[in-house]
Amino acid sequence: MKYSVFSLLKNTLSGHRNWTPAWREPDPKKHYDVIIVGGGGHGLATAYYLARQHGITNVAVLEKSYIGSGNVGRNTTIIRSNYLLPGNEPFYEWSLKLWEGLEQDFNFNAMVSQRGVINLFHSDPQRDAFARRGNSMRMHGVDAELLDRDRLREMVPYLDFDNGRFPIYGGLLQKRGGTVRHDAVAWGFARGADMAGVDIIQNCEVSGFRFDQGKVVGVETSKGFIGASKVGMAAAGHSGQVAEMAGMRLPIESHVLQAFVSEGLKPYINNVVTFGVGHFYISQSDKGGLVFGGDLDGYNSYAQRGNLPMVEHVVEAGIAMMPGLSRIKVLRSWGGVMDMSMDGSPIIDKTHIDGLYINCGWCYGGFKATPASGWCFAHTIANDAPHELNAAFRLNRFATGDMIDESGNGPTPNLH
Amino acid sequence: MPEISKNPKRLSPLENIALPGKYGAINNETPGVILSVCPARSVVSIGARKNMEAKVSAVFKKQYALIAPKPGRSEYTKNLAVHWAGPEQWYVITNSCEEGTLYDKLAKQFSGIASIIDQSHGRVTIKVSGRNACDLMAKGTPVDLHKNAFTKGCCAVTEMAHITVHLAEIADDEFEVSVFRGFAESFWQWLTEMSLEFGYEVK
Amino acid sequence: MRINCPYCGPRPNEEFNVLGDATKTRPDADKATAQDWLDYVYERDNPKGRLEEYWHHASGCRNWLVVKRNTVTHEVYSVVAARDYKKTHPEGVKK
Amino acid sequence: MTGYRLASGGLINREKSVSFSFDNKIYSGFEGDTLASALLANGVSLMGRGFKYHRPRGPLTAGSAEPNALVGVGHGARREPNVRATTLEISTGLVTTSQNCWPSLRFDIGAMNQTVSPFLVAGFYYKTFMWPKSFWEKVYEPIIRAAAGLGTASHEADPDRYEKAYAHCEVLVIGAGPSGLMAALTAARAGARVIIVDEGARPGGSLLFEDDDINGVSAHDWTDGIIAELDKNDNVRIFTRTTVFGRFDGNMFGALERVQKHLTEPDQDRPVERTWRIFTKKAVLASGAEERPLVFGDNDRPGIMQASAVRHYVKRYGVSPGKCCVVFTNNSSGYRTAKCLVDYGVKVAAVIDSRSNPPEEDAGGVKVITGAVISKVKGSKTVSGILVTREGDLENIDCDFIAMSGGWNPNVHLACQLGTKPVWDETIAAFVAPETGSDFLSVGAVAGRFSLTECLKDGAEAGAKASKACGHKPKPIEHFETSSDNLFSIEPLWNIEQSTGKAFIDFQNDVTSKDVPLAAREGYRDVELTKRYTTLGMATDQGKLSNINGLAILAGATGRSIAQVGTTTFRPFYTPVSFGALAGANRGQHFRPVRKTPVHNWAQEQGAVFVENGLWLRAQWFPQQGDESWFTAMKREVKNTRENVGVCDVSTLGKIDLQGPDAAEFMNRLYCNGFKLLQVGKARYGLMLREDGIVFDDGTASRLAEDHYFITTTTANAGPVMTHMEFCHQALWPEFDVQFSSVSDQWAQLAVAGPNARKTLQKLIAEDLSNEAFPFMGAQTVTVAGSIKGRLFRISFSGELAYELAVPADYGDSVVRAIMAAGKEFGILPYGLEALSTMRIEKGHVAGGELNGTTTAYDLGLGKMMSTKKDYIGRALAAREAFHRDGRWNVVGLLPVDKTQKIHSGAHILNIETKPSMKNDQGYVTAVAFSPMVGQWIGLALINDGTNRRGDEVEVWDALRDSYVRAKICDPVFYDKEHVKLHA
Ligand SMILES: Cc1cc2nc3c(=O)[nH]c(=O)nc-3n(C[C@H](O)[C@H](O)[C@H](O)COP(=O)(O)OP(=O)(O)OC[C@H]3O[C@@H](n4cnc5c(N)ncnc54)[C@H](O)[C@@H]3O)c2cc1C
Ligand SMILES: NC(=O)c1ccc[n+]([C@@H]2O[C@H](COP(=O)([O-])OP(=O)(O)OC[C@H]3O[C@@H](n4cnc5c(N)ncnc54)[C@H](O)[C@@H]3O)[C@@H](O)[C@H]2O)c1
Ligand SMILES: Cc1cc2nc3c(=O)[nH]c(=O)nc-3n(C[C@H](O)[C@H](O)[C@H](O)COP(=O)(O)O)c2cc1C
Ligand SMILES: [Zn+2]
Repeated sequence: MKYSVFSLLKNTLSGHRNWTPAWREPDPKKHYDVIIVGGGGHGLATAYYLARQHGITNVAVLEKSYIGSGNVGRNTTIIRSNYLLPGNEPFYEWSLKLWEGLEQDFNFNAMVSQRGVINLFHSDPQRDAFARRGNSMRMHGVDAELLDRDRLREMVPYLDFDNGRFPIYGGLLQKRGGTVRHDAVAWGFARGADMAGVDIIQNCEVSGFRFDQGKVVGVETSKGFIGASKVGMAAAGHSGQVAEMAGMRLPIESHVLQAFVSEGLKPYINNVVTFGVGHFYISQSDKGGLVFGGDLDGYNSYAQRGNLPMVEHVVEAGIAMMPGLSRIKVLRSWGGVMDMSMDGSPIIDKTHIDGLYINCGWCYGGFKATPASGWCFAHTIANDAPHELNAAFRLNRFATGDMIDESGNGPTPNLH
Repeated sequence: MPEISKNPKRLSPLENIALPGKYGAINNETPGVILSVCPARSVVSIGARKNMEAKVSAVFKKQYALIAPKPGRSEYTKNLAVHWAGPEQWYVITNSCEEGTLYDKLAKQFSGIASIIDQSHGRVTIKVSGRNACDLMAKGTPVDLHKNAFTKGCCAVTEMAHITVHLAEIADDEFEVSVFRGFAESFWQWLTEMSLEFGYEVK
Repeated sequence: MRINCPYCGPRPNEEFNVLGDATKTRPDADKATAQDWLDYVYERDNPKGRLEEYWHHASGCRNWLVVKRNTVTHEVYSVVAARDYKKTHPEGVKK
Repeated sequence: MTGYRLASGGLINREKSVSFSFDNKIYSGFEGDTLASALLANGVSLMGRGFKYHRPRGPLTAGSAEPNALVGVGHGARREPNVRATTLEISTGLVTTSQNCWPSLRFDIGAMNQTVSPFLVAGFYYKTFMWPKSFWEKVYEPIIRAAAGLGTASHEADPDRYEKAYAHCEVLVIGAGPSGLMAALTAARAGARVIIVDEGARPGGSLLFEDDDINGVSAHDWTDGIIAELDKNDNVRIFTRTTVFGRFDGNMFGALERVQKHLTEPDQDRPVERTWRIFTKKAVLASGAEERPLVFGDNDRPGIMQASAVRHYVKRYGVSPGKCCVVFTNNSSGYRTAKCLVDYGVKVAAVIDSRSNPPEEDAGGVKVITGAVISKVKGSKTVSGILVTREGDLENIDCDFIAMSGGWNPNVHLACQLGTKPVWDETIAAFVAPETGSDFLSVGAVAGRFSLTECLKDGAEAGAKASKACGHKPKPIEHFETSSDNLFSIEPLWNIEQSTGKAFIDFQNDVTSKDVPLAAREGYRDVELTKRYTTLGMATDQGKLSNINGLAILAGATGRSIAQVGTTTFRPFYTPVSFGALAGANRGQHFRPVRKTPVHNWAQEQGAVFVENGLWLRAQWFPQQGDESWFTAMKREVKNTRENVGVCDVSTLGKIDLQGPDAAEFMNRLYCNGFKLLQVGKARYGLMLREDGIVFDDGTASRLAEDHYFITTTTANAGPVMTHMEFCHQALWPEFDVQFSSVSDQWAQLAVAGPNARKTLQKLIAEDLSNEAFPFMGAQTVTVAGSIKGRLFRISFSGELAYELAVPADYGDSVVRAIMAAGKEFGILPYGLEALSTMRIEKGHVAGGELNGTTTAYDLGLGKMMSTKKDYIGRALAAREAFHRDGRWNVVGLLPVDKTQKIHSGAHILNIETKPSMKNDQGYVTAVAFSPMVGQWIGLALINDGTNRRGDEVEVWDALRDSYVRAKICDPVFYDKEHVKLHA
């Protein structure tokens, strides 16, 4: 059933009794051409593009819990393509382009909202670093503007320009950046993939791989063995665990990142603003809650929750940037487990095993990548070779020294 | 040659900042907290060389009649305070601030068995006392300061207001807090703000 | 989370910084292969469950500690000083 | 206007009347009232508007879970949105306003939404607003945003103070109802250190609105007696107006104390709120239970509230919410309300019990209709009557308020926040707190024990158990007798399908009984998906009131049991906590501490403009009269230093004192270049790599004695280098006999640079400073100004004849003044970071811009420093292929071809006549300066294969600032290429 005002009207007349499931709940088939492990944004997008771009529709997405239970359903929803390095920028820009047409494509309103993303800077060296980044973006034809204090003040007058501990010098603005309704991304891709014939199988945990003569032939799951010609891993946060089943060790640690939402408010902040020195970023959801986050808790964790010191740290940074937040109340905090890679950049690649592919290492920036990640991973699986856009996201880049280290923090995952 | 003076004056970073007086919610009562900046002193850190703990302890015993403090402990003699500062590491403090004399003396006494570093100018110490001294410290440190847990003779390296401090309880409800010199002013601002509700006197 | 520093006693995690896997040993410069170095610097077991990792008591005694901890429940099993850990695990932990 | 103040009763001070305003109208109440109780006493029950449909709403509860009666408080910078009228204590001058309505609460245009409400079902927005595409951001979204949200918040800085503090105890008791009080008392009597916390303004919990006698005394007296005893005990701390908002690892709890939130004009000496971080050995959760609403048509009308809330208003505040009540219940607790109202002389028209055969209950003589439900509520802004359905028969009953009870939801949140799921208890039809080990015990109502006697015993036992585990000897537990111990019985009633009108499950998020089955139909069947699709339980009460009803309806719609459906995840915060409280005093200027150097005051006197560097404030330039900007100041400072002499504060450099027999070997492992052969009395420039072969930090290190080095680091890396050294020593090579400490704050360090530097310093320093006696890279102890022992290093960042003089910090101020005096005749001037930076660029010295965490020693032109004779951190991985690939970038100089043109750092480099693209990108500008010596802008850049391309012209491409400049790649040393001045 196609979603539109008309379908809504029609169903209203019949008391909303005739809506059908947004996606089916099939039993797994015996064999699929491709199995995707992980029903997060990336897994679902991969299945969607496999079907839509490559005509491969005999595909299953296996999710150990409900779809969207991972990071796609718990992030701060920021999308942007303001990257610096050649390995990253074209990829993220492609992702932003896909976002721009996505809802019409998969017929689900994911509330893609290009509200503008502003990165604040607080010193000359920081400005220089942002200028370098902005110029990288412009080289690639991406919008970027360097705002001085006055222009920034016009846009976001309520930042603490003068009295703050770290006076604000200006900001790098990407107008096309913004936010997307997180859950709707999972649901939209699921619906789109389902309509193209993909089986989405929830509560199906992958517990092992089966190989035959160095080639993958299927996966062991909580619903039994399921055969597959090709398997793609997209288990963000648990990539290390899943890869281990294939005997692989990854340049990845699992860390928890917390996010927060405030009570609902009338429109309070229009853009996404990120406060570099304090590690804080904030936007307002369509529902009215201020959605914000900060730094990793810093220790390895598979618990989807964090501790109080980081809560305090994030909130301190928040008030330092926007003093008006002080009397607003924080409603809820939660955590997500992420793959923190050794250079802060992702991996989309083939593995040493025939028919086995991997998509991991998204750190806390993979939400914005969802469409392009699915697009590139689908390409890599379909063609058994990476696309130009993910050519730099190779597993062996650490061996050759081709790290993609945007922050320059080196192999210390909790600093990226 | 221009001479500054034979006895150059040490300038505390809290000079002209920690001004004597009574502040905050005094309400005719005695202040809940009394703050005073310890006058310039000599601070020397001693780090035992490898496998030399016993010898270092022996020197402490022989020269100063005290036991090298165990983790989290301080020892006091009439002229000296010795605080634990890390494994096989101590701060030796004296109120006399004749430049370099403590350092020279210790360097000689511990020669070959410990590394000696003069830290006299690197730290600023504030004394905190009064009936709310504990309450005040508890606004900063996660160390349990209850009588059963932290008493006279205890010390700790910890954090207050994002600043690393060395905290020692020198008498009941009487603390010395040392911070790196550069942080002194910030720390003072925090300390005094946190003292407002108790009423405080700067001496 | 509270880490029972062998020197300072129990302290909350805001006083510490974490570096990660402590079971690895820095390869011997004379014998190590390129792969040994990659293993040491980049690759991680990243266990779900028990993990031994380096914690630095940065706002305390400034000791590096090896904390044995559960990455799912955050339960802390034991804490020893890194220098002592090294004595009992001269070759790291063999897996 | 139906509510009124009862003639007597209530824990309020009738002597003291308090006036306050709501929506610009002045009302009066009594000390002890909440806004809700005072408004009800004034006959006001309309206090808010619903979120989606803007339906009129009044208070549903009398506590912190309130979903409806949220108001704005105060104005200007103190304006606070979404304050619960049910917990807001009134004080004179309190100003409150309603929210989410326009133009007024009574006539709210938004209520038009009700006419289109059939469309506004769960998730409608996911299906619409997609066409035309451009309309989303321009039209639909702004409308949705303006309609959504609740209160309006201020953008101004908060004038009030907030604090944080730590507390420790052996037994933490959360909740001061009967269970909690007994737990605290028992533990305290055993000698344990106890903290008992309650979110209410006074302890007592449910005893504040129940009539029971305990051991022969009234509940109030009993409570007062216990509080008095606890108060006297030095080992006990009682926190009221304090909510435990979260449980964290290591038995650590976060709590919010509302120190002055109940006062309109807070005292500035005290914080308005304080966040406590409580560490405990054992915790006892005695958080009680929240009464569940019933789901029937129009159950959100003002005047319909929890049955227990009615008791609360009557007994605690002496207010009746109306003149005539109907009680609607499916369990025994509704009867308590009927009886209570009768006792206080309020008319009760009927008790409607949905159970067909309820056990005998005392309804105080009120008519009981069993096996019946409310099928219609009359009235919109108030209730005027109901229609009751019993076995198909209808009956009209007039009433102006309704007390409802659908059972009780134990407040299990804190027991579940670490991930354990609550347990379904069929007999009370509720999820109760799970067992989570011996460090955390749940007692009383939260554990599913609903009789008072049980609660008291339960609390006492937990207090005994917890104190015993802490090594104390609890006394035997006393026997309790209470006046009311009828058993709790309930027959669940989840959804009243016979009723007409919207039946709300989640009042604040406007989730109705139709939305949940719809979600299930559309495939959002997992409880978490239902939550997300419908927003059930996502409002400020976090589902305390709504979740179980929602789960039950979901269970029905999906053919599962409630236990199978399970709950959603419990997370902080138990009730919302302000940003201010969580930040405490770390706000504004005090967000992070400031570090000031020993010569800060002197620099300030010179008029220095400071800049943030790490946490330090550093002098950026020293304006003099006639200076228009930093630019003229910088030029003067550079020129003067290059021609005469300048002094610069470099105290912020990290300084580490390293000693011990293995110091040399340790240095050799830390740095990529050799330090073993460095002579005593000499300094050397050193480069540290990370283990991945990338440059980490640079600085000079001097050998003061065979076994003694003095290391300096960059300002930014002082901390990380120290940490790294500690790691290397403790974790990698504990066998090394070295000791080291940071001495960054011990020394004031001053650079004196320029042709007259020697002459200036020689006036102050006793030792011979001639080139022969103290050549370039010398390092020695000196006597300054006759008495101060300092250390002098002949090192130079500026490229001039230069020294760095370190003196004990407390003398820094005197010494810098002495240097200024000594240099006066030679034209000495201070110079700041701008000049320093210009001079380093003129000399091609690499710094922060080039040490960007991705450059190798080769990239920086320092490849030769990497020793091949020893092991050191970073050696192995620096050998990787990519680090040596042809065409890799390296540091070069850049000179605009047109001397008048300026370049910016952050600009990229393109080959001439190539199109801007990532493929064509040749590198970027890392640093620029206007060089007074060269007379034009100069820059350093990382350019692919740059070293081999000297002389080439390139385009410095800066689209961001619309600047495109031709420049020539050149040697990075722009000034004094032979370094003659350095050695002078
Ligand atoms: C708090 C937070 C804030 C963030 N903010 C942003 C942001 O603002 N912008 C941004 O771009 N990114 C952000 N991110 C990062 C982003 O959310 C993630 O990088 C991205 O969602 C990861 O990809 P995914 O959606 O496929 O992951 P997930 O949604 O985590 O999907 C992985 C799925 O794999 C499943 N799975 C795991 N193991 C198995 C198994 N054995 N068998 C079957 N299934 C399995 C999991 O259950 C999960 O559903 C944030 C992350 C967090 C935690
Ligand atoms: N018969 C019935 O219908 C029925 C049902 C349930 C409960 N009850 C009665 O309720 C009483 C239960 O006693 P109890 O002591 O278990 O609970 P209680 O409700 O009396 O007390 C709980 C207290 O905990 C406080 N609290 C809750 N969460 C908190 C938090 N996070 N931080 C700080 N304070 C918090 C509340 O403000 C309250 O004061 C008994 O008298 C019982 O008989 C009766
Ligand atoms: C962008 C965003 C907005 C959210 N808004 C709310 C909200 O208004 N109310 C709420 O209770 N939770 C909100 N949440 C948090 C979710 O309830 C939930 O905590 C989060 O998705 C993580 O899932 P979990 O808590 O079930 O593990 C929001 C989450 C996200 C990612
Ligand atoms: Zn410690």
